[in-house]
Amino acid sequence: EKKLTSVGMTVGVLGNPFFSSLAKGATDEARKLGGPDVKVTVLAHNWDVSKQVSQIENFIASKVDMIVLDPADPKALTPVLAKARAAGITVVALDDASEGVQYTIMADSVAAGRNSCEYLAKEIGNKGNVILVSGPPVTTVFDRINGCKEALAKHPDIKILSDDQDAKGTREGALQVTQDLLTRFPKVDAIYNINDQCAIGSLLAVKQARRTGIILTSVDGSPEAVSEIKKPHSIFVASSAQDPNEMGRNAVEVGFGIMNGKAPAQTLVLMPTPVITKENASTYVGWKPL
Amino acid sequence: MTSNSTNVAATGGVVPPNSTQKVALLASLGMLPVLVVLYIGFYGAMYLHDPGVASNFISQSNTINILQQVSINMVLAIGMTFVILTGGIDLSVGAMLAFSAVVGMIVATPGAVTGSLLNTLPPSLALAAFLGSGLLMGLLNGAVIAFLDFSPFITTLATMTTIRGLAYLVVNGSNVLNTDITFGWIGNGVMQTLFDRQTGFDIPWLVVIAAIVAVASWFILRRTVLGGHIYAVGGNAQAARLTGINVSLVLVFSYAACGMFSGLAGAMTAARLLSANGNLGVGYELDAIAAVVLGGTRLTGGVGSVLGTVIGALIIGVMSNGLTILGVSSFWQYVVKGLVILAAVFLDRMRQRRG
Amino acid sequence: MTSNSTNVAATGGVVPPNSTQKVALLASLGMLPVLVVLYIGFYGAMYLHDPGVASNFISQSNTINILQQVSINMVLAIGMTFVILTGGIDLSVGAMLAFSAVVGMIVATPGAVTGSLLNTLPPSLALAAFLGSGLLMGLLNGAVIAFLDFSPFITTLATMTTIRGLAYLVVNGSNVLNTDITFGWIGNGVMQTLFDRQTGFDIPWLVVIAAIVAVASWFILRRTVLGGHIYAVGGNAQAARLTGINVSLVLVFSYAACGMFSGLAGAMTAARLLSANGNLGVGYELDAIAAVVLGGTRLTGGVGSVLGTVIGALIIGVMSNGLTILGVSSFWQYVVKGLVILAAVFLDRMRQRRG
Amino acid sequence: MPAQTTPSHMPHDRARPVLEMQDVSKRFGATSALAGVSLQVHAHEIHALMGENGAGKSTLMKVLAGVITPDAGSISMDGQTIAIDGPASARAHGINLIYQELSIAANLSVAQNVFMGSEPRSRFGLLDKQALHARTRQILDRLGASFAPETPAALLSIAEQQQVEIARALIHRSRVLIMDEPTAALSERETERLFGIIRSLREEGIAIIYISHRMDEVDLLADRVTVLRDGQRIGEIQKADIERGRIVQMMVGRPLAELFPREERFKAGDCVLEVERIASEQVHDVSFKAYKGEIVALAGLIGAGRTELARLVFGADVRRSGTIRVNGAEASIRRPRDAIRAGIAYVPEDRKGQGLLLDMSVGANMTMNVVKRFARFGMVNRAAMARVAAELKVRLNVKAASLGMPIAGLSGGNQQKALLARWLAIKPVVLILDEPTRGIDIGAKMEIYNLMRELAASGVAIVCISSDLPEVIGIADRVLVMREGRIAAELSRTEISQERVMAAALELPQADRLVVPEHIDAQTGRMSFRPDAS
Ligand SMILES: Nc1ncnc2c1ncn2[C@@H]1O[C@H](COP(=O)(O)OP(=O)(O)OP(=O)(O)O)[C@@H](O)[C@H]1O
Ligand SMILES: Nc1ncnc2c1ncn2[C@@H]1O[C@H](COP(=O)(O)OP(=O)(O)OP(=O)(O)O)[C@@H](O)[C@H]1O
Ligand SMILES: [Mg+2]
Ligand SMILES: [Mg+2]
Repeated sequence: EKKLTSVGMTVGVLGNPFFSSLAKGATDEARKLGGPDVKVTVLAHNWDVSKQVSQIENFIASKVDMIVLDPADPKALTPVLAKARAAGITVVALDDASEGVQYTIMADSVAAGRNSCEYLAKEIGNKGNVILVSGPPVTTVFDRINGCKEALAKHPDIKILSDDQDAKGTREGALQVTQDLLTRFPKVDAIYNINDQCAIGSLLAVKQARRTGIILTSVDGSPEAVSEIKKPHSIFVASSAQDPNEMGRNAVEVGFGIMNGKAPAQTLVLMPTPVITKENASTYVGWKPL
Repeated sequence: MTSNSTNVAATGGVVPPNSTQKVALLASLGMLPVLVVLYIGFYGAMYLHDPGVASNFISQSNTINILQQVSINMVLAIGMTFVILTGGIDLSVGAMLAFSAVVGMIVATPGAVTGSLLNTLPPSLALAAFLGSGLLMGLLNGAVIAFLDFSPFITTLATMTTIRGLAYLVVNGSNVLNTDITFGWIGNGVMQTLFDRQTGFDIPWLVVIAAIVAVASWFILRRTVLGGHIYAVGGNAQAARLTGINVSLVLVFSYAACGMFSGLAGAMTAARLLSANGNLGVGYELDAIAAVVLGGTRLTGGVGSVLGTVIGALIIGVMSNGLTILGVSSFWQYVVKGLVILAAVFLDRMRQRRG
Repeated sequence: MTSNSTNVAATGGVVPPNSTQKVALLASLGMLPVLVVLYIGFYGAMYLHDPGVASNFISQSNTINILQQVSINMVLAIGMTFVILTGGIDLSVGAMLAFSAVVGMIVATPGAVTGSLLNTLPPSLALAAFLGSGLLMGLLNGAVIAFLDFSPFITTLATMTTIRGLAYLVVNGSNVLNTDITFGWIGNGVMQTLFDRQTGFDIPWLVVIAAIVAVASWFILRRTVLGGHIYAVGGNAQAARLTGINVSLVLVFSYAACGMFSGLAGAMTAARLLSANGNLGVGYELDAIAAVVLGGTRLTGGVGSVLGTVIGALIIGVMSNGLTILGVSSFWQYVVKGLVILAAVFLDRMRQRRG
Repeated sequence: MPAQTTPSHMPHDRARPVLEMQDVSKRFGATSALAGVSLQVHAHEIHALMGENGAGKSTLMKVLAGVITPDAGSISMDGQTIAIDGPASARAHGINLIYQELSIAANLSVAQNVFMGSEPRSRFGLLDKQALHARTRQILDRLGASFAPETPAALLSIAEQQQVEIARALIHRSRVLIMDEPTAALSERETERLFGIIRSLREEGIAIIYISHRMDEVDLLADRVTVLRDGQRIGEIQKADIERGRIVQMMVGRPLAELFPREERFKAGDCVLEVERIASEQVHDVSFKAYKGEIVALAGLIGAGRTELARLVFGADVRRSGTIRVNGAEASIRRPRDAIRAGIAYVPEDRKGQGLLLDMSVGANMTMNVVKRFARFGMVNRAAMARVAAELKVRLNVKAASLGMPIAGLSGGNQQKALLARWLAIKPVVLILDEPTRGIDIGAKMEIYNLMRELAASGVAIVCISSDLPEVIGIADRVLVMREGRIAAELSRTEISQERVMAAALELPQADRLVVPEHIDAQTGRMSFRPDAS
């Protein structure tokens, strides 16, 4: 069977535990399959599609066996991925969908948003004012927002105060946006964030504004979020969890199979996103970043 | 003219604040009205749309809120002012912020990064680590620019990238968390003011720190010989050298100060977020420069003031706070922010025309 | 300065051909060796580590690959060269790229954005839309800077934000996809060269376009009177004005050119990705400026060349290509890139010292 | 010579002025630079415009050149009122101005500077490089310039830049040619050349307005003199009754004593400055001494290496070899700081480029060098600074509205005095002055000469670089003539004479750069110095 010697991986940003957990999952699996000296090159595209195209071209030029990518755009990569395939490179996607890949494993972002906000609705008794802190204009963010809206739409007594503020997906961004929104809206019952980084930012904002009676939910299930949720009196109550380590592992595993002519059962796998709450947090096995 | 000026010469008289200041003072005052107009403008817009919101906007808590939000950019911008006054520029402030933030947090968090030398230091040294790492980076920038005579732009563009990479490396691109750091008060604590008991009016330490930095910098620039030399080097490096000023030293000092303030900003950020990672402060350099230039400091050096920078930073802060409170969507915020900056510059021009 | 002037006068005699060109040529040649050293360096490093990889690196396909990757930054950087030669700067190129990309794609894609006026235009006008929207933005930048006499830095910093916002707005922050655009050849097509049949050696249109832009710009700057005026304005605007040069016109032209080239870069990007969104080109301004400055163009204006910019862009391109092929991961790439830029500047200095 | 604009050439009736300015006024904030000034200029005449620094000469001329729009007043040519908006339209009327402040683009070549804004175009409107260089060479030869059209302007000395400025105006066909202190930076030889050109232009029927602070030039050239003072027209003098005393009185408003201080024989004190075999690219093993209380003049042609020598002594440039002793003790001078510590002061020739801090106040500029001395714990002692500045202002009679005003607002003479003040503040042992009276009016000149004498008397050794021969002869106790980076001659008080100085300066090896004396004769009809004159 073909041996795995080098893997090229390109993900969203570095310095974010989610992506470094993806990288870890993939790297560990690659080592397992290809031995300790298998070369795994991890790059960040910062959601610049052109940059990701270049990165993939460079992977092709360096003749990697497999490309594992977190697509920055659902369609734009098609031509370059075709080039990669033509060069005999296995191409698998994780975390997000793209045309021209042989296999995709991703969390169901819409479901993640839906689950998170259903729990949120339940916690506030299906009525009250809710703020949706949005992020940069990319598909995943839209899905998580839309999923949440789906859930909240079922409850006529829930009012969405704001859903169009970009918190840049970062703590500091969410901290500032939330501060401002809290200033604007005297009565807020819950805040939904598109990821845990933002949720922590919102949490800090709520604390500093000395506001009470507000709960937070989000998406990701990152270690920091979970440790916060575990705290007895924390207002951060839930986060629908992804499992980036598994995602990375699975992508490489399946990719290796494809390399050796073993077609996957299904080419698109949507990972479940269980909601982590105070109840089940203790049993949850969290992420393992690099 | 000649005649009466002769009389003036005869009477001699005291030195009124010298021109550097005058220009800078004018320029900064020039922006003060703009800030006021902006503030009132927002209030009016909100009032029309919902008086309640408007009163929230001018509320004490939101005012402190704004001050707190600008404090970090302000500290960066003041450091940048030193550099720009010499006629240089420092694009690496955002990266230095991230670097010092992660270094400081590692020191503050035993076992944060297994096997990292930094973790062998006692957590009590965390604050020193923040400032020290920033200072070190600043010194490197300054040394390269002063002694190798590299262009500040390309040099700091390069170090921006390198330092950013180092920031990722020291934490392997992950996140250092520590909710019980000893210096958390910097980020989220407040200074109890005298009348606290009655009014419950306290000032966040972030704001206090920014204020201290501003006053200290004003003092250095306006009252010390070194400050005078910074203006001289920026105004005419050739002449400065011929009057025996140690130009290299002045440059190194300015970049070092900028680095140290970036380190301080790193501490402020880490303390505020109770965490640090390599992505902090991406793109902050442009905000800082914008504040400096809005404040009337000349990019070619020699003219400018800390006061101006403070006002410039406030303009930017009021803008994003106001727009969000007004409920302007983030897309429109981009559009409006740019236009407001242009309007600000324009108003300033008008004022100077008349004056 | 006065000193060596005295010398020249004293020794009188031999003087180089055309000074400006000489200076610029030297500067750009100065970086050519650096590029070569860099290239060989990478080859060596790869060879030690795996001869196969090394031969991939120098392979024709990878060479074309590199050229293709730098083409877009090169077009932006050449536009930037015009602006920087006048002593200005344009921070809005990345935003203009995104704006023209989305505008062009909407025009090219019937029903892309329901109710958008742009969709009423015939798709055949798409290319005109790319260039036109870029040109328009450039003209606005130029007009504000030339006639309102605003600082280029703060002006384009403001328009950068505004234009970025507009880019999001016209597509409501979404993505315009169209896999069967008529101009797809720009992004992914190749120009069949003569010896195609035998060698299968084709050049991607992206590269051809960049080459055309470079040659045209070189011609304008070096052979036309307008080009001369651009250097004059950058060298000494006061002198230019006194000698009756229409400085405003020169400025408007330069920013307009920069805008139009950004529009072209937008078309190239959209054609390459078969889609466009408001996030395109974030931070590209710094890459473009880096290429220009690495190419030996002086940020204060008046000195520089297109050739230099081309080499500067290539240095950056070879760097990221080489590092990735070497299998250096992102963290280290950041660190190394910065150091390589510093090394490049340093090598250049050494050369000039000796020369 | 072909040019972009060829104004209609009408026969001049010599009685009727070509150009008339009526009641032109201009204010700059508080200062009224021009208050209802009228001026008449005729064809075939050289019209000298005289006045102290700040009298309004340049402002008046900038109005003519379309650089400054007047608040009031009208301009007419050949009797018809004309509107001038912008340099281009002035040029279209055949009015060209050689600006006082040099505006050279250092990044361009000499040719590109000369033809800036009026580049020769080839058929397709492209830049015609051949024509550019050919025509520049012509004009430079005519000026007797020693540099080629391709030379980078960055390498030009102040004097050479001045020649480029002149060339700029000469490429156009003028009806009125204005020269604002064209010789300020030129030394004798270039001046001779220029005069030749001016005279031939006058023969061609061009009206020339000539501004200068050098009296003897006016004696030589002027057919008519108009005097301004404080922005007002004081009066006009016909050729016949041009006479120094009279002009000076009109300029200054009071009779002026002898320009140069009555010479009291100076008695050589002990040697203060001793320079031994100092060398760099431009300076070759130069040795000289300066004695307590004496004024040594460094004479020589443009590019003889005087400024370079001064910069080497001051440590502004690095010297290859040589030693410098101050008061007998060897001073290790590697940078200006060291020189200042050793008690050497240097007032550079390029006032704006290397001297002034234009953004700072007059006070800050004057006290620059002593801020440190009076500082406590590194803090500016503002009281002391104010005191020092005020004293200096009075001592040097710096005419400034206040010490707080930007120094950029002062007239040339007063800026120069402020710079001198900066250096007097450190109480130097050796004072090196590089072209100290360039572009400075007669009144200010006198003050500076007296000051130099005063300082010398108080025991300072003064080394004065000057291209103004009468000045050299009037002020110097001893003259060192430099040529090609060497000291070509040393003339003691008794030996000093125009002839000797010029002879020593002119004796050049390369014939191509030598201005053939006969040539000068042909154009000027004035006695010229032959190399063998000494
Ligand atoms: N006599 C002097 N010599 C040299 N530099 C000076 C002198 N006086 C002031 N400066 C410099 O000029 C600037 C103005 O200094 P000054 O102390 O007058 O400002 P200030 O009035 O205290 O400041 P502000 O205008 O912000 O209140 C500073 O850079 C100072 O270092
Ligand atoms: N751009 C300006 N802004 C403010 N004041 C000015 C400006 N130009 C000239 N002045 C003032 O106008 C007056 C006349 O200046 P001008 O340059 O015409 O004098 P001048 O006769 O040419 O002196 P000099 O012999 O030194 O050249 C001076 O008081 C000067 O300070
Ligand atoms: Mg004048
Ligand atoms: Mg000289």
